[in-house]
Amino acid sequence: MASSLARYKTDVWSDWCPGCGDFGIVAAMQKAFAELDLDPAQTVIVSGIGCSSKTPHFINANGVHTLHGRAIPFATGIKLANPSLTVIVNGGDGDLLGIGAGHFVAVGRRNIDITVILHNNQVYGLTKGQASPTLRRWEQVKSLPRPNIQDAVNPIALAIASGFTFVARGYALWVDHLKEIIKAAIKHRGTALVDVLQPCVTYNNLYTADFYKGRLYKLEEEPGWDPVVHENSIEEVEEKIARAWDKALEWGNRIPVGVFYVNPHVETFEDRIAKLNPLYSESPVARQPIAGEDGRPLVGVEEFKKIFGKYIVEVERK
Amino acid sequence: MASSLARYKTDVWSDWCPGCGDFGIVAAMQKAFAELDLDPAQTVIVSGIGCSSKTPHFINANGVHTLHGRAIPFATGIKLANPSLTVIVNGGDGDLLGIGAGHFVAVGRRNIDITVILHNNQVYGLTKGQASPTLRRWEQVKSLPRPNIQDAVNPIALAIASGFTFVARGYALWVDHLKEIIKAAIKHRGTALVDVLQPCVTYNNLYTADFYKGRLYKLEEEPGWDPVVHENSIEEVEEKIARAWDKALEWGNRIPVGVFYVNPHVETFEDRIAKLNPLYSESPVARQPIAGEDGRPLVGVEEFKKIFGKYIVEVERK
Amino acid sequence: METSGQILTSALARRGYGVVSDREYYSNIVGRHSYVHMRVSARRIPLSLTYPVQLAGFLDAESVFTHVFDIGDGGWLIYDTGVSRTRITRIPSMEPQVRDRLLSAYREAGIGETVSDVVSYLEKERSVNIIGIDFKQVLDGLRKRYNLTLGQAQRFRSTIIFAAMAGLLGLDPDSVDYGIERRFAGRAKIVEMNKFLSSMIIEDVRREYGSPLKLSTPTIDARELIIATGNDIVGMGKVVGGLRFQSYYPITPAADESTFLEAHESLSVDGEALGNILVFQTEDEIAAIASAIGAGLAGARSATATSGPGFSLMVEALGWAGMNEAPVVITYYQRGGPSTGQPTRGSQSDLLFTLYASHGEFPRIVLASGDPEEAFYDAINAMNYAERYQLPVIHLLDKFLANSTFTVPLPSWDRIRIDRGKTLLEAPRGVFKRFDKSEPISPRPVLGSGAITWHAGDEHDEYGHITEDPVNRIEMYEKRMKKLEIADSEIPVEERARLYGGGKDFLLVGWGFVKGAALEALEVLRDRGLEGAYLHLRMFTPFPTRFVGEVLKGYDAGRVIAVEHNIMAQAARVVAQNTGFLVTRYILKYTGRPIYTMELVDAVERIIEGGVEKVVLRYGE
Amino acid sequence: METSGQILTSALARRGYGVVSDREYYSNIVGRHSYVHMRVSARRIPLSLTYPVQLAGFLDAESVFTHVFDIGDGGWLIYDTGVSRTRITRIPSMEPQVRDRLLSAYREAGIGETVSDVVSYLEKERSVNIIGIDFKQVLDGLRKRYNLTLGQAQRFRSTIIFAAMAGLLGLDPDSVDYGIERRFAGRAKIVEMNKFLSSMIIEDVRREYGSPLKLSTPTIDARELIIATGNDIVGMGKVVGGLRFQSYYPITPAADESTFLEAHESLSVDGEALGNILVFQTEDEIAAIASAIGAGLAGARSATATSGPGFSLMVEALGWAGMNEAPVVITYYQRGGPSTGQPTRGSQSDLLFTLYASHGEFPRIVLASGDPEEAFYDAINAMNYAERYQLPVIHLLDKFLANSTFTVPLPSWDRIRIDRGKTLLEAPRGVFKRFDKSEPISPRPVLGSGAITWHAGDEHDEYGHITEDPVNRIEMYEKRMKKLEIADSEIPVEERARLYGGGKDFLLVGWGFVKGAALEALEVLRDRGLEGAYLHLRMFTPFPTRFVGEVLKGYDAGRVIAVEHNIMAQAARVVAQNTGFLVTRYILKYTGRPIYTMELVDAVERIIEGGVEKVVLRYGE
Ligand SMILES: Cc1ncc(C[n+]2csc(CCOP(=O)(O)OP(=O)(O)O)c2C)c(N)n1
Ligand SMILES: Cc1ncc(C[n+]2csc(CCOP(=O)(O)OP(=O)(O)O)c2C)c(N)n1
Ligand code: SF4
Ligand code: SF4
Ligand SMILES: [Mg+2]
Ligand SMILES: [Mg+2]
Repeated sequence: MASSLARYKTDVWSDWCPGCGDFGIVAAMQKAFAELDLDPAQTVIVSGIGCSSKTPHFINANGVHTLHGRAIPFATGIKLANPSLTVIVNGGDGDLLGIGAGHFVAVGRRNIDITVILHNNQVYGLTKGQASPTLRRWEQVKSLPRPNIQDAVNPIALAIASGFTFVARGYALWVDHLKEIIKAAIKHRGTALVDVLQPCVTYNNLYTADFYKGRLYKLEEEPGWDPVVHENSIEEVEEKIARAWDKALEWGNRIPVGVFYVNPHVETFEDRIAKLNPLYSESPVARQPIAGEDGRPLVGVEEFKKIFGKYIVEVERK
Repeated sequence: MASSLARYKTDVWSDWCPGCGDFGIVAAMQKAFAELDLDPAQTVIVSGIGCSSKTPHFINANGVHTLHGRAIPFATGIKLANPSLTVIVNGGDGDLLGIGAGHFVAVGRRNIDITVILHNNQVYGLTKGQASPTLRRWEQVKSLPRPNIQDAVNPIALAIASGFTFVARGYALWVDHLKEIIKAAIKHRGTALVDVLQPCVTYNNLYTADFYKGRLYKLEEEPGWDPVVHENSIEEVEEKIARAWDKALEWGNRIPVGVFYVNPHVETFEDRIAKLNPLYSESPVARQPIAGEDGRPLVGVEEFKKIFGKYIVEVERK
Repeated sequence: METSGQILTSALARRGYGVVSDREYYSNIVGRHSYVHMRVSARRIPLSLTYPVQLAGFLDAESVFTHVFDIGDGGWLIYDTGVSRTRITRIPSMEPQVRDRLLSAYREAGIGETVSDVVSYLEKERSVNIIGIDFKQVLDGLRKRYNLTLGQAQRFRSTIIFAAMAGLLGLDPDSVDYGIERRFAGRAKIVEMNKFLSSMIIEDVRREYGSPLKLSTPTIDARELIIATGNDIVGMGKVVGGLRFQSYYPITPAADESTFLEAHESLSVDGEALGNILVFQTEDEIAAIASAIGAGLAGARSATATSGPGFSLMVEALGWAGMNEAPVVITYYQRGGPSTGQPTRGSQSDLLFTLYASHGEFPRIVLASGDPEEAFYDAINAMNYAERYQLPVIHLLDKFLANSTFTVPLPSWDRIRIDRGKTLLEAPRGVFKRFDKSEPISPRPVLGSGAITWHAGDEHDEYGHITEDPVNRIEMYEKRMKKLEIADSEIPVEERARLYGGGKDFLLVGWGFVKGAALEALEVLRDRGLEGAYLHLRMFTPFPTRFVGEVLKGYDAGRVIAVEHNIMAQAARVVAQNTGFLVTRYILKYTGRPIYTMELVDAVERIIEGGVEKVVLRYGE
Repeated sequence: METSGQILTSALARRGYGVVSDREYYSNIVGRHSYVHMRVSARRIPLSLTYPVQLAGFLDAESVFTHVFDIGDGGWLIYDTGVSRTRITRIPSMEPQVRDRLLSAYREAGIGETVSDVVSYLEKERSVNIIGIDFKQVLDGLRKRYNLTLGQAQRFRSTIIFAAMAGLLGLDPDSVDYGIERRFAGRAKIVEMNKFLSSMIIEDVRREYGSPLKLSTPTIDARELIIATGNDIVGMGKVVGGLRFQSYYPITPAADESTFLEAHESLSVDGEALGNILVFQTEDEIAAIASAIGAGLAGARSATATSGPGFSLMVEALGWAGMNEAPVVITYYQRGGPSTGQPTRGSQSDLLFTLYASHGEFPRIVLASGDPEEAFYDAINAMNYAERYQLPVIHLLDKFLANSTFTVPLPSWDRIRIDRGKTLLEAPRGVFKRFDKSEPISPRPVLGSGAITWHAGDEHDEYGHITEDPVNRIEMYEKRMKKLEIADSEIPVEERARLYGGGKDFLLVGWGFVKGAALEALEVLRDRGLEGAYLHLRMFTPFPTRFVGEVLKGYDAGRVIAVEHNIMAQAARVVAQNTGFLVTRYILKYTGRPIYTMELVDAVERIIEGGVEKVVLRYGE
């Protein structure tokens, strides 16, 4: 039941540099949305700050362009208030893994059903090309006055260590392949990471389309590759994680893209809340009535006395 | 060349609850300092906020009791300004892995030569026993009105994923064992994590001394256990990480303590800076002169013209 | 001590007395000195505290040492004779400065170093009536009867105290039993033992001393009294006001509100859920405010609760809410600053910060509550304002109010309305101009309403898309700021500032918990021949400039006194900024302890009659 | 366009002219409209900008469309005839609002939709002299000669512009060559091609038009001129002032300062390092300020540089520095807010925020620079104050100053001193009373000095250990705040506020980059018969209350005008708070573009002569 691509386009001009990998990510998202027939009004794209975080303006769906590093907690509030929404986070590597690393770790601990799309270009694009947390030690992209002296963070490894239950990597210029990954990530129930290798044509003269050409290979084409935890035994989880981790460390002449790890057995945060509070799964807190027609509160004096009975003393004069 | 324990004691009364595991951690630190003969004036203990973060006041060495979650960046500034200082961070699990998780990840990327001692009591002690990031899902320690619905973060796994080059776990009540780990961590050149299982007698009724009794075992007593990367080949690193990770996931009937992973081959951040700026290793920026006796700046007009020559135009009237 | 206070408060409320009790404690879990300071009234709900006390009950030696000078001449003291020989120099938990100061005061007063020295000083020099009880002996009896371990019996130490107090106050045993049942509901054995022990003590005390402190017949007109702390009361207001999402990161003294809400997450009435509140513990305060804003965008009434250090971290997202006209309430419990400061002590030192927090300019509402009743309605109003004006609302409280326990009459539902303004839970399908410029307050479809909207922290156009066009910039900037003018014209002045009394001898200007002490001080001073007034400030933006300006015109500068829990006289600065009136007389307190009526009275006299310009208050340990 | 501006500036400076140029750009990397707006003077260093311009050079169609109304009657226009037929409706990068607004203005003025329509309007209706150059043809020539690809040749588009301009201005070719060499130092081939192309164009232009805009002989008395942006100049000040540690997290418009410092990390003079600066890119701004404070504790002069969103995150640690009497400098480049706002545009909307940022009360110094000279000395002073008074210092700048390029005479070393106050790099071994209360400013041994010290964000005793004792609380609180009084008595008033001019017809009150426009407006208005004055505010705490109060006494309220880049008139509020003087006349601009002299002049006239109360300025795209 696919819908038309046009449904997901806005008339806002994309002011990214011509050739930027971000165009490919938007295209893949739009195609994925169309194939999943997402309702734009029930879909929310939440972003941080950076070139990549301009994404929501170019897609016809609700867009919430937030603060540098804070897309995940904004998205968390939106999703928890109304779990029936499809919530997607777009952010840069600086955004999600630099200033936002704490939230990245925390969302993994919750397994909230959102998809995080990481625009991994190894630089801080919008502030003119400083080293981002995915640039490796001693590399020197062109705006740097001296080589980078921090080590790179490995998004795949960090996501797994943090508890993400779907962890994948795509390439911005392989739009159809990326689209499939995004679709799988959205369909997955739980926190999903899609790490997208995204050439920044203006500032990243190391990790260019040329660099990636010939180096990328698809995990799904590796014989016997199966990233999914099927039985959910501790042993299986450990084994799948170990294999994913091994692949995560690969870089250089051969760079894997595809799905690294999926564990569909972990309860989502929303399910956990519903376990404690059954009403939650029927009626999102964002949609519950709180007042009568006349504006009187739902909790009137009688309800108040019942809810807070143990705080109330009936005065008994003697 | 050990010195006396008394040298590391202050006369400040420890206002921890009687029986708190934090007493054991202080004792282990004092013993380690004595055996390493650390100079209290050249040692700095930096802490965040929490019960655990009161630690510096009870040890006779410089103490910097900072903000909740921010001990690592304060310590970073101190160490980078004067690398000749021995810098140790003490913090709680809430402090270092909740609000401070972003800095925890970032310090791993740098491998600054500091030691991080994590007081892991699975609760927010000082705010009265809420779930901390190391409490596991569905566990309910006694102050919680309902069971915990967040997953636990695994400090060992997160540290390895973040790039820490020395990762170990100790137990607060095994003071001598912990002391040895702390000594090794301090001697290690690079960022070291010592995850200390620390019973909170007031709020944690699950992970008590009783619970740990009989469950803990020492890694170093496992046949063939060798956490150290010797050759620094990618394969060896991967293998050591995989083994450490396996051990990190163990919890329940058998819980390992000891050293999980050590890689002495990664350059420290200080060394990287010195590579770019040789003066740095001779003379810490904190100790360089900046003015002459008379208060005149070291950079006078002549030096200024040389340093900033390319910004200066000599006016040539025609 | 908390247990004693709770049981006594229930017993007193049961009989129709008004009670307030302040809880003073260290930032520490076990082992440091803490105490409860109560005030009981038969005539009205007390809202302020004062010294000296007429009746003191101490569980340990440190308390005796610390509070020796707090007991009034001819008052009553209950203590454990088992600690009689303890020396002040042997209390490791006592801070060295406190010990040194007390020791020198003792020396001056000729008091020795042991508890019995202190007690005999009180008895002889201050005619205090002493009730020494051998706790060990009492508890041994209990142990035998109920077969308790030593540790179990120790928990009944506080029973001895509240029972003895109840005896002296002439409380009937039924009311005390009621208090015990309420406190230990569902724990039958504990209730039984407490009842047994307390009735025994009450009888002993009564037999020996009568009821020397018998309270007069209560005249407070209330059939029900809520017993709750300020934290609880704000939580109750939020529940009534329709809160559906509360995020928080633990912090003193705010966390108790969230714990309270967690316990009432499913709003169950007769076993059926009216709705539910999602209470969400986040990884830090940045996530707390960000998720609360997110929940608000999705249509849930949302709030977060915090204190100074937490609010400091929320500042960036506060501006995002302002820029995006997003409703969110921040319930802000002030504690002693700066930095970690005095985490468990009170202050009012964050007002100016909240008024200007975050870079750039945007409208916000800042209101502050002075007593539990205000706190309850303000909690509701804050959420109404946030949605009606589509902006962040900061609701200021102080630790004094938050952690004190009050007896409060039931609020009046007539005054309560839910106002969601132009919130649209359902909207026409399709792209929607969320920031329609045709009016300052635009219709606000929530995420999931059917509309498609964009939001951006960047300056944006009517659709929420980024634009740097200078003309749009001016229009959007002014649209947002204009909402403050609208709020100014709509929110009644009576809810923003109020003048109590009309005497011209002096005008106190204060806010927050100062209210209770100020109102009582007015009365005391009137009896002493000074007729004054109290200007209580409740909303700082939009500020009730005209009203305040008018009130101030009635007074010479030398008779207007700022009374605040800070050093800068922050509210007075807000007054100056808005009205140009420079306050030049100050009564300030910044020890972290509340302003007590008697020291306020004294300070006003020193200023008005003694020509002093500034008095820094310092009573209380 | 930046390249053109830089080369022209160098050429002009070489001949002794003063230049200022403002850079206006979108928060975008490639593709949006950006431009450089210059002012050249033979008489003095210009510090303000104005419209209309006399000479405009455009690289593309969007520029022509956007700036058609910015060119003065009878002025000069250089453009690429290759874009003549481009329509305004076909520029995707132009924001829809801008296009709509321009289109309606065009309609009103009777201008068509193509570039040639615009050009012919300028020529016919506004008697602008048009120099159309076929860029393609020129570049084709270059390509052939040097065997360049199309893409390579495109980089020389700006050469055509600056060369044509140089020709019209009558600049000699040597000076232009000098500019080229400076800009492309070390890239011989590029230098050669630029020289070739520019000399050709200069000659062509001169041949055809003469030098109609020939500048008069410069009279500025300087043998050397620094060409630098505000960011660079602050960096230079920090280097001279002894900075040893700078942390930062990238943000516009602050990051350029850190990049500048990174390029000068090793302070090499004749191949030998005088010292080195550690420039540290952190994971966020919280880590930036925390590490800077840490480095300061260890004894390094330390600072961090940021803008609004970054400062919002630094607020909590700012309070820690205040509480721990730790020196740290925050160089704060204001941009358009709130929230992400207008990241690449200017504003002055963060003043009140910096004054009260962080919970609780502690002393801080907030100073703001109005021109490059002030910025240089303030950068040094900020570090001196931080160490002398042991507190955080916030040095405010605005994007206007930061991103404009100036020609600046060499500073005078006579005025420069390094003052580290009571900093002890070496101290007696052993436990040290870091917070000795005997004086407000205690000796400060650094970590590693030999002393053993403690610090705590909690209220602490003289050793830095936590205490909640109320008496210590009062003493420590007052000790800290007292430092502000000391600073107030020590820092000369002339460095905190200054009155320019003495006319009584009006008084402008402003700060920051307003200074340049205000001073020029004074002159223009004097010529038009209005004698006024300008009160320039430079330090907001400790505020020069007495001086400012005295100045204001000399004026009726109706003649005092706040001139600021914000909507709340923030500095005027600070004035009210301190002096009680309520400003009631305003000239405000908040489009993100600088205040231009001509609009300021006009606004003052409307207020003083037209009886208007407030003027909102809006010139500039
Ligand atoms: C709190 C804060 N700090 C700094 C900035 C400045 N800033 C804007 S974008 C950006 C980094 C962008 O890098 P990244 O997240 O990798 O996104 P990219 O532009 O590369 O897509 C920064 C630091 C900001 N907006 N907010
Ligand atoms: C910004 C901020 N938020 C919240 C707090 C309140 N707070 C004090 S201690 C603490 C948590 C302590 O837990 P942990 O770090 O695990 O240390 P522990 O007390 O268990 O040793 C919190 C949240 C604070 N001081 N600062
Ligand atoms: S700077 Fe890089 S990431 Fe940003 S738009 Fe340009 S190419 Fe893309
Ligand atoms: S609350 Fe827990 S962690 Fe804190 S001092 Fe007590 S036992 Fe230790
Ligand atoms: Mg990036
Ligand atoms: Mg803990």
